Amino acid sequence: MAFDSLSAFLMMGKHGVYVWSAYGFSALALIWLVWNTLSTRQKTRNILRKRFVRSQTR
Amino acid sequence: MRWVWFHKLASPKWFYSWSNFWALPVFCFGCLCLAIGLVWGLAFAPEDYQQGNSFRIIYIHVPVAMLAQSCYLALGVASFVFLVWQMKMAPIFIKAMAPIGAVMALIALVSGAIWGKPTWGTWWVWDARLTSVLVLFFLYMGIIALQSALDDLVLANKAAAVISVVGLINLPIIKYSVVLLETLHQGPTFTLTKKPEMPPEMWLPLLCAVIGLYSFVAGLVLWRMQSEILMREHRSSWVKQEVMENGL
Amino acid sequence: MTYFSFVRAEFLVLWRRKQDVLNALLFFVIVVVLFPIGIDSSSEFLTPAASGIIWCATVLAVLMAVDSLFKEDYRDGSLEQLVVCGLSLPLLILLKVIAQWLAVILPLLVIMPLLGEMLYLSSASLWALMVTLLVGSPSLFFMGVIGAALTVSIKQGAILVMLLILPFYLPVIIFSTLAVKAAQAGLPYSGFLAMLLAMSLLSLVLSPFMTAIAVKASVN
Amino acid sequence: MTYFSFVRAEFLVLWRRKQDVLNALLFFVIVVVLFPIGIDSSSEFLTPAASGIIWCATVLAVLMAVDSLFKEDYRDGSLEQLVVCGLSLPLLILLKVIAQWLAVILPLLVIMPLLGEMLYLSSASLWALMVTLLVGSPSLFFMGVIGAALTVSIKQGAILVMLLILPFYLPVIIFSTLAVKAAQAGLPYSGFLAMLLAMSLLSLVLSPFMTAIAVKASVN
Amino acid sequence: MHSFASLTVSDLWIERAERDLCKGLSFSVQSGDVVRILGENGAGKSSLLKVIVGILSPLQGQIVYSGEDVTVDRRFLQQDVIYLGHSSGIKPQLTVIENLRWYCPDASPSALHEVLESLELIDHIDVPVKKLSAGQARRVALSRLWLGKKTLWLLDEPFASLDVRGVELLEACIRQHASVGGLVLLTTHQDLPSLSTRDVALLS
Amino acid sequence: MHSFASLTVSDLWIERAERDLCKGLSFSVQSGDVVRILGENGAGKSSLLKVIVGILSPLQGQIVYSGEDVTVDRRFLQQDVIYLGHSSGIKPQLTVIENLRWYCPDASPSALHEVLESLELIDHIDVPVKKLSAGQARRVALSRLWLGKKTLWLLDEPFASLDVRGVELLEACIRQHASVGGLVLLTTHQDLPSLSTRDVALLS
Ligand code: HEM
Ligand SMILES: Nc1ncnc2c1ncn2[C@@H]1O[C@H](COP(=O)(O)OP(=O)(O)OP(=O)(O)O)[C@@H](O)[C@H]1O
Ligand SMILES: Nc1ncnc2c1ncn2[C@@H]1O[C@H](COP(=O)(O)OP(=O)(O)OP(=O)(O)O)[C@@H](O)[C@H]1O
Ligand SMILES: [Mg+2]
Ligand SMILES: [Mg+2]
Repeated sequence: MAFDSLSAFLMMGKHGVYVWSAYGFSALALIWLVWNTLSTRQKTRNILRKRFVRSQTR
Repeated sequence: MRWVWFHKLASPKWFYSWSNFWALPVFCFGCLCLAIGLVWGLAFAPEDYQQGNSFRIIYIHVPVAMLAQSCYLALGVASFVFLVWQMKMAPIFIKAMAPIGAVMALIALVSGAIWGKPTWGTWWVWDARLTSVLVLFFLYMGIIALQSALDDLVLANKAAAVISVVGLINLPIIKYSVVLLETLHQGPTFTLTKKPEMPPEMWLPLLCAVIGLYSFVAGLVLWRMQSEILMREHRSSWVKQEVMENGL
Repeated sequence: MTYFSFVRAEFLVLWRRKQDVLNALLFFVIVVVLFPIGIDSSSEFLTPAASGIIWCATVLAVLMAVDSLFKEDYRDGSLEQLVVCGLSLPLLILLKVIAQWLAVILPLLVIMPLLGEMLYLSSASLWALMVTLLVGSPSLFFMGVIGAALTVSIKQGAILVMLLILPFYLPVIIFSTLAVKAAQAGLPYSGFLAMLLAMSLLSLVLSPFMTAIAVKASVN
Repeated sequence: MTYFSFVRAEFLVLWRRKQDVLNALLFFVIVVVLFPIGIDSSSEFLTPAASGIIWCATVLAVLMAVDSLFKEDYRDGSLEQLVVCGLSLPLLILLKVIAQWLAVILPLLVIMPLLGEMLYLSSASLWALMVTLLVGSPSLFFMGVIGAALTVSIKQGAILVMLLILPFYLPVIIFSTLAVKAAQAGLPYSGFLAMLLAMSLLSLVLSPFMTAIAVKASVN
Repeated sequence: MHSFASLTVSDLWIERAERDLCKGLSFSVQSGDVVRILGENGAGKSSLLKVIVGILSPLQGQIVYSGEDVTVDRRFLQQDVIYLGHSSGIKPQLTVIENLRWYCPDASPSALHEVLESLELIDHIDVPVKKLSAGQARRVALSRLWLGKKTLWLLDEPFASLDVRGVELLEACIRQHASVGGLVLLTTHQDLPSLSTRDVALLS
Repeated sequence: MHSFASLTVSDLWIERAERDLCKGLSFSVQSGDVVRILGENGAGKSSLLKVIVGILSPLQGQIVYSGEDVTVDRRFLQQDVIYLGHSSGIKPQLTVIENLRWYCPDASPSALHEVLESLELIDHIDVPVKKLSAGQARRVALSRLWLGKKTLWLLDEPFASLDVRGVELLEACIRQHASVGGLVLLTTHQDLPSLSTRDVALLS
């Protein structure tokens, strides 16, 4: 462990803002990417399912 | 036959079931590796004697910057394959890859800019590396914009492939040309020929994060390609079976 | 249709629109003039910036010209006809681009000395600038048509073309302004010229084929 | 057709083309980036030139947007329909321009801080720049549409519009850059803003009528 | 039911590309009339319709609509007209239903659906018009006729690119409009004997 | 006199906007045939012509022209074809005569004049096409048929916006072409009983 305490870890010397904002942004972007991927996956399936059901009932 | 796997890859159905098996493990392995690398780098790696703790941004910055470039390379190669051999999977790959690459370039830009403030004293400088990543981001956005502007599938496939191949040829030229502008950014850490100059407890977590992010992106690409395959092959019976019978 | 009648029709259309050629020139001049007015008109600012300003304006003018290259042909259906006429599409495209290049760049070179004077450019660097324009601008056209062909079926495509193509123009701009800067400092600049020439030739060879693929995909 | 359904259709078309709005933004950014790369990337050059560069890029983006405002409507015949629908043509034009202004300028204001940072602009002058954009850009649009309406029936009109309209834009550019320079020097700049506002209001009042005349003359 | 309307054109001269068209044409039509304008290619049929609706100005002559002289200011006429030119005035990026809502904001959803049903466009209701075939796009433009409540219809070759069924539908619609007091001026090169109550011939 | 030519289309499927068109269409035509493609609006007539000439690619099927399989590479066919789509492929800035010279550089001036004379365009020979009426512009596009020496004609609604005289002229021209060994595929919604030797029906 390079830090003595949790608060020191959060402060990162005097660079806490920079480090955590960089990581925060990166995390948000990566999470968005994952969410977007999974939701398109789900959406495609739903669209296709609806389409198949419709073509069956006709 | 040595080329059987290649021909199999070209078959959407085979690819779908193959990726169905691999996507989740690859993605999970990527998440795990990335998490280990980041926690290790953030909490355990020693402080840099020059930059202090701000250097810890490296553990996200470098993997992401590497991915931004690798994604484009993959995109360009796939486009070339498509234009020459008309391989059906290639445009699906391009469609899946472009947004990921764009996000990677964006994170590289943002994390780099944030890192620049404490080390260089400014968010942005017009330096070779930075500028070429910015251009890379524009290239990605161009491909995405083109694909979304063209609602004709055949045209969109060809168009994205053409523009990424041209980009592939041009990327080295762009890189070379911006190098002629002055530079602030440091050189590569990992090279094949030399040992890294950093101590191992600094670069090991970095390596871990890099491998993790590659794997993470691979998983995502497989998933994205799956959605695209389903949409494009919707008239074939296996898609119908897949969608109607398998839950997720 | 033969290659010859195609070229004749191209030049006829250009001739019918000679006003447009003049307009492109004036547009170029106005963009160049925008800078002294909008930013700073002292020679300390203008002399070093001149070649960059002129190249930026050229790039914009080329993009505007290139964007409309296939648009009209697409709309009136003559692009379809080019695809199905049985002649080699890449060759037709090459001819078309060359005609357009002549119509846009030659007049621009003619008024360059004037602009150079207005931007306080020394005659040595003016020469360098003109040579870079002559050698570098073909690559602008050849790269630009790829984008133009890709977006021909999109109504409001001008901006998309610029978005797609401008990143590719950066090296050309950089090499050219470096060449002019070298000339200004009295250094040799043939290396940069060689780079520009190489890019022009490369794009001349590759672009017609890429563009043909794009055109074929666009008419449907 | 009613005013309401007209506005709804306008926004629908804009929404269908939301990608275009993003593209316009990216185009703007790329044009701005052209300058540091093509001319000089040192802060001694960029800081004083920033406001001029951004205004020049804005002017180009506005001209591109304005040029295509009536083009498509002309081509598919819906401009004819606007003329003969019995509603007030100037009012329809006003609504159309406002919709377009919202779609182009608002996103631009949002990314302005980023660009300011990249061009090493101080935060005081960044604010001044944004205010001049907000106050001055309506006049760009209102003057631009007159030109766009005049040239709507000409195929390759983009360049002609620019040519017609750019001279009228010069005062706007000059006042804006003066305002930003004053802000950079810590001087008051509300006088310039008042001028910009006056120009915007004047053009808002006059332009729809002029444009209506031009549109009527163009459809035939 | 429309209130009584009439259109009188007297001594009309139109100049187009330095040629005189119409050359003193005069005619008068009123509620219930379906008038076919006849003439060769280039005789000036489209130009005549454009002059009546106010897109072009005549060189000379007078146009009176329902007792009001609209030669100079065409607004009174424009409030009561549907004009369909060679180009259809449909936005290709918008879907079929969006285009209709644009032109006929007051029409109820059920009315819209009914019309699209009868025009066989109901399957394409959410397709952008640029992805329709020529005849389908024409049908979208024509659907205004079923929905709008205007008296005077000026139709320039409305039957172009319609199939047999489409022509039948449109004929029926035009006849129905005339029977409730509407007034239709149209140009066509097709031979539709039972359609028009009156012809106006343009010589060239 | 054209040498013997034949066109065979077998098991053709076309995909357009996620809908299947043609659905396994097969037909075969040869020199001397005038074939009318019938179908409702949106049946896929224009798409079929575009596939044959190579503007679109089929989903599945085979196209053979004069014994050569052109499904993948349409060049052999393209050297021998005149295709006229919904839009006419005429440059509006160029004058009538310039447009003709563009398409038919080998035609002698006297041949050009003769054709323009018979199409009643001779007065407009130096007028830019954008200043012509719809039917006149159509005639300019069609004049290629009189001048070109190609065997296979693919015509998409060639009679649109032509007046009675124009229709007659074009009909005669098509019949003449077939009689010297030409091969004509056309779509039309008009009822021209004596024109075609054979019909191909597209179901939708
Ligand atoms: C927006 C700003 C920045 C961008 C776009 C950027 C971009 C890049 C790129 C493209 C790489 C190469 C990755 C690879 O392929 O190996 C990289 C690596 C690196 N960057 Fe940045 N960078 C930025 C700012 C910074 C700053 C401010 C620092 C710290 C002072 C920094 C430190 C590093 C380091 C140490 C590497 C690793 C070198 C290597 O292993 O290749 N970067 N960056
Ligand atoms: N550009 C396009 N993009 C996508 N789909 C299209 C396009 N053009 C037509 N379609 C679709 O293809 C189908 C067939 O169109 P096509 O133009 O071939 O019909 P057509 O038989 O020529 O009809 P018409 O008689 O109206 O000309 C239509 O249902 C339409 O929805
Ligand atoms: N935009 C234009 N500018 C100048 N002249 C035109 C224009 N359009 C048509 N003309 C001229 O006006 C004359 C009449 O054209 P108009 O379009 O009214 O004919 P039309 O009767 O509708 O013919 P068609 O049956 O071919 O549609 C033509 O001879 C043509 O030369
Ligand atoms: Mg007409
Ligand atoms: Mg059709």
